[in-house]
Amino acid sequence: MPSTSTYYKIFALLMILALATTAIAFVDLGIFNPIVAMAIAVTKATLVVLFFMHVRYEGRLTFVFAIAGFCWLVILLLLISADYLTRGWLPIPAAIPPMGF
Amino acid sequence: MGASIEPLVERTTNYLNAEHSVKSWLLTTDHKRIALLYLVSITLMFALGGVFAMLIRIELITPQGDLLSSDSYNRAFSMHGIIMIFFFLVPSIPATLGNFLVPMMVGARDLAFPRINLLSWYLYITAAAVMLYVMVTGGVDTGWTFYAPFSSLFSNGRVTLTVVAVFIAGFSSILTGLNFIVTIHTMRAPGMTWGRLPLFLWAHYATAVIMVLATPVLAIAMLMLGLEHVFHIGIFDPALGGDPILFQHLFWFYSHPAVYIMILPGMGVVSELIACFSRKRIFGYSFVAFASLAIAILSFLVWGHHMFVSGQSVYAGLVFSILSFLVAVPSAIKVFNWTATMYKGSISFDTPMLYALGFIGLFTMGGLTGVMLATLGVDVHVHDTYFVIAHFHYIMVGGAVMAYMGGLHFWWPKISGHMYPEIWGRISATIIFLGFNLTFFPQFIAGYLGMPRRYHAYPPEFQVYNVLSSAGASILAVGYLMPLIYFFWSIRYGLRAPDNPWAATGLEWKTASPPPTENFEYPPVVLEEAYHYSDEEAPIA
Amino acid sequence: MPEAAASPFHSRLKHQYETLAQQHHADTLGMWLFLATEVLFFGGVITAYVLYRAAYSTAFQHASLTLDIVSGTLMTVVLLGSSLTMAMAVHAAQLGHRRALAVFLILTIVLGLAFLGIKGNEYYHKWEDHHIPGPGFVWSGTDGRAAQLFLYFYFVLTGLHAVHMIIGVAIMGMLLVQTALGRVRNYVVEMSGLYWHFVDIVWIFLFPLLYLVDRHK
Amino acid sequence: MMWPLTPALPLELWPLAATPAGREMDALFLVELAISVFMVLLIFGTIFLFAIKYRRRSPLERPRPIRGGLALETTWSVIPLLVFLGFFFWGAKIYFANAAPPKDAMQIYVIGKQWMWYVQHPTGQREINELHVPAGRDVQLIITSQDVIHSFFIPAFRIKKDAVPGMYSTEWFHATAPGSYHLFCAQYCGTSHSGMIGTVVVLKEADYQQWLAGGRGESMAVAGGKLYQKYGCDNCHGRICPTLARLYMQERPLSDGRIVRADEAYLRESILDPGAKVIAGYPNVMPSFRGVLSELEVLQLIAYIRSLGTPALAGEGEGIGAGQGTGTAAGIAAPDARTQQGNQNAYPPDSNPHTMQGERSSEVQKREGGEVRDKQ
Repeated sequence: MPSTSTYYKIFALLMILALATTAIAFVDLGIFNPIVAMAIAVTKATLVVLFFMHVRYEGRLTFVFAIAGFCWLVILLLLISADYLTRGWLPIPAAIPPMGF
Repeated sequence: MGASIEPLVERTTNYLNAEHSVKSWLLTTDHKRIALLYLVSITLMFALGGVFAMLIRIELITPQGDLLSSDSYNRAFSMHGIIMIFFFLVPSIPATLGNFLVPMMVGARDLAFPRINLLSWYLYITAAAVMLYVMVTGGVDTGWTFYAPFSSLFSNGRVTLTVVAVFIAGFSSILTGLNFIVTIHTMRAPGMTWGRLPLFLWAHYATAVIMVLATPVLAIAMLMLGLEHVFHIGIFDPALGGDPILFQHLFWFYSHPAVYIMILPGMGVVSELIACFSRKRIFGYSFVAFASLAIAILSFLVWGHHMFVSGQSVYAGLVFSILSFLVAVPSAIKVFNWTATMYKGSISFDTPMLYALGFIGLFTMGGLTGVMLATLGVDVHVHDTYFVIAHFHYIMVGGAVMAYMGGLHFWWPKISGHMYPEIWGRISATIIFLGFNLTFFPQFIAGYLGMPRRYHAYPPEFQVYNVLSSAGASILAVGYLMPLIYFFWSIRYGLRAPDNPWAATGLEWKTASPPPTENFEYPPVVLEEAYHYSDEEAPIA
Repeated sequence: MPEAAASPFHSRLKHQYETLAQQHHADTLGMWLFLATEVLFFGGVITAYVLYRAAYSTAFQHASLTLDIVSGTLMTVVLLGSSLTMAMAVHAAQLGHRRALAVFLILTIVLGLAFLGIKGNEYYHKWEDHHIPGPGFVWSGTDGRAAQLFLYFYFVLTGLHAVHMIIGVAIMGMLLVQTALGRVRNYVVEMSGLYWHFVDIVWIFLFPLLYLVDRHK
Repeated sequence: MMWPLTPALPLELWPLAATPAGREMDALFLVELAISVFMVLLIFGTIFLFAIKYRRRSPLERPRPIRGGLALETTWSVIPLLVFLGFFFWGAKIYFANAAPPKDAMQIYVIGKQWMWYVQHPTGQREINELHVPAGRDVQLIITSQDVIHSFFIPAFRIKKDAVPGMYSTEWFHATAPGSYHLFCAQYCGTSHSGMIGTVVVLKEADYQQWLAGGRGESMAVAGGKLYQKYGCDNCHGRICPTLARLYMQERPLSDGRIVRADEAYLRESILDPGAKVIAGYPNVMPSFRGVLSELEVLQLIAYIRSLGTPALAGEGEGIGAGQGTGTAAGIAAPDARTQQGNQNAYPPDSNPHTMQGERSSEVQKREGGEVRDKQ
């Protein structure tokens, strides 16, 4: 069981990250803006999961259960992108995908 | 002497006679009683779905749309699909046999969360009530697939309430799955290691994983569909810049794995039956167990094979096609191992075994036609035709329902404490097998000839196959009515069931029939692996 | 669990379990599984959002600029603060400090309500600006259709999150009553804590996804 | 409803295949069928054999357990997998051939609408629930929908493609056998879904020419030109708005700095949602024509803009295809997709010879007037 000082330290870290993500959003990093924003979000979430939600102090099974949802979300995202990302690849005269990038 | 026999008849209190009030049933947290509540409710829904199926089959006897109007026909097949999928097949084996057996098989007194189990049944009943309300107030005409933008913007059926019903039923399913996973993880009796788990439990574990991780995506897709239907703003409407194909992605992300929610528990049941009636350990136990998990995981990666002609990118089609072939491999492994289990066994042909053998045959045919559907070029032709209808009925009815019936017969002595009439059981199993094939085999041919699904009227050259199919459906209906009658009959007149009528292994057979409220008189300890039918050492093949 | 035994709020052993450790393990796993379903529940909309944002990147950037970044950041800070108080409440429950538990629960409720208040204020401004998707939607920029899509996602995502927050606050209220009556069970506090933190995590992702779309431009 | 169809065999078991691609698909299906029948017989036979040979003779029998072996399990996992891979590659080959029409295929537009198929030939002929095509030529169908999702299914050609609103999808065929074939809507689309059927008539070249000479409406481009006048587009285009001459397939910078190619997708978007991508240097003044123009009229306007020519050939490659992998996917994808992508030759300057023909006969207006739209 973590001590209260751990909680305060984690909270301070979360605050710094929260303000940092807002600040960085105003800096032009090109393609890295969303990547950095998401990286910070993942870091914050990990801190909350590990310390506030005690996964760091529980067994390995809890850890597996905790990340299962995220893994499956990644499956959903990856395989859906397999469609949207490749919609324009095959050149078909006069074909218009409803949405593709 | 007569007096000394008397106590044997009512020798102990069991879960059925422990309490008698209506409240003791409706507020029970006993997993066995909840299983019975589910059994009654899904049987009613099955009958209802069956009525719609009969309407469809009667309509299709002639090529003209003469019995029902086209709107009524569309409602009939939509209600058939929605009721059979969400209110019968998804809860069928897990919520009845699974609920009854999972705690007993792990050697526990109950599921990990008995009250959540009851909540799950109430959610199911609420959803079913909403669905019944939809039915009596006009029904819904979207098909069970709810494709946008038809469902969201063009349908004149009761889409909103149907969506609400499916949403609620989804949460019922999530709670059941959650309960199973936690129970299998934390409540196993001493000695019940993972390597000793009956395959029924492995299958239910895999099923529960799908229930927990896929169903929420269906829920959110339904929610967004409902929002679009009610407020006419949403993300699937192309006029607003949306993509209707996205709905199909989200829908099939659930609904393809959902197919495995329906069939995996059936595979678990069949593993138990084949082992028991061959008196053999399942051949390749660990392969069958891991095949269940492999199917559960791979099932999430193949949904796009429902969308080969939808306008999805052809490259995504490639990915989904090859992954679909991969998921066929563990299914094949199971079929081969079940067959090999019979090798040098001691095979008896009691009713459950007849169902299990029927399952293997029909599932093989369903699976092989599934392989054809996974083939990109071939799917383009047979997609959305009766070929697909035949294929998934071979899996759902020939597979899941056969296994469900087999399991019900196998565990009926344990559930009710009475034996069903064996001869009638065999007769009805045979009738169901024959009626099933007559109903659905002709649909393969009609489908390859090009008859599209969901057609109210059709060109006359397909009539032969539709007449055969409708004839088969009436035989099938008789086959399903017989068990309904003799199960009820057996409760009153059936012979008292011994604790272990099949000389089967498994903890559920080591307690009384019917079991006491907390399942076991003494907490069981497991000392041997599953399917320990012989004390002889097994040679390594 | 040793801490369970140490606390005056320790749990009763339910009939289906053999030991308190087993019961605690089952509760924890069950809660985490529930949260996994929640991840995919939100995940479905977030996936759709990501796809549309990639397809209509400029419009989504313009529409994102109409969101108030100050209130967004404030909400993030408030919610992270509530996570801290929640963690402290769980800590207090484990140690059996009833007064501390009550104080931290009250703080959590106050911060949760503050979050909902700021959110409501934001919604009110959206309503005033006619930025609610639907027939009354008014957009001054060029790509109204895609902007409306963005605001649709904004309302669906933050709306779902707000519903979760309201449920969370209600649970905290119940815990507070139980604490006052001295009937609180520490594993209930723990499980409610997991839920609360999860709702916080959802916001941790929603904030950059919705408020920080190419702010620099 | 009449079913003007094939000699009615009492029991038809195999559908006629009227295209080479359809026959290849049949071949693949037959191979799969043969292997499946073999597997079913094997499984049923083995079960039957075991069931008889090892039937229980005494209630006391306790057979020796047999453990599975890794070798056996591997064998019966790997062999099916290899067979499946064979199916996969063959199926993918057919699928890709199906997806990419030949460059010089004649293009026919198909619009699905509850509950009929509306067919527009570039030369002006219009048909409802019928499609006349010449035998021995490549025909590309460009399919869209005015309302819900439909699916254009010709069983005899073994092709099917969903008609999705807001999207132009495509399928193509090369019919060899003249005759009449079924046309079905395969995607459930509401009340009269089963009435959304029709006939595909494959004609010999001479008969086709005769048919062409019959009821000809004005060409799509001419119809589009009329719409262009009717809605007063020339009040702005060429003045304060970009000129449309030689715009088709041109690459133009947008006001936000991106470059866009004026292909069908862009033209369609700019008609229906003009503000989405405004070409740099021009004001965003155009009103949206969403809800004003039917899907057919949008197609006609695009055809009109296409008839105004394409820019001079400039064979520079561009970025879209550049990231494309050359692994399995591209390997199967018919002839080097990337070259085609960057190659303007896919759209030769006057890619639509029929356009010019049609202009000669603009007097036929009796079947004019957006049947598709009227029923809304």
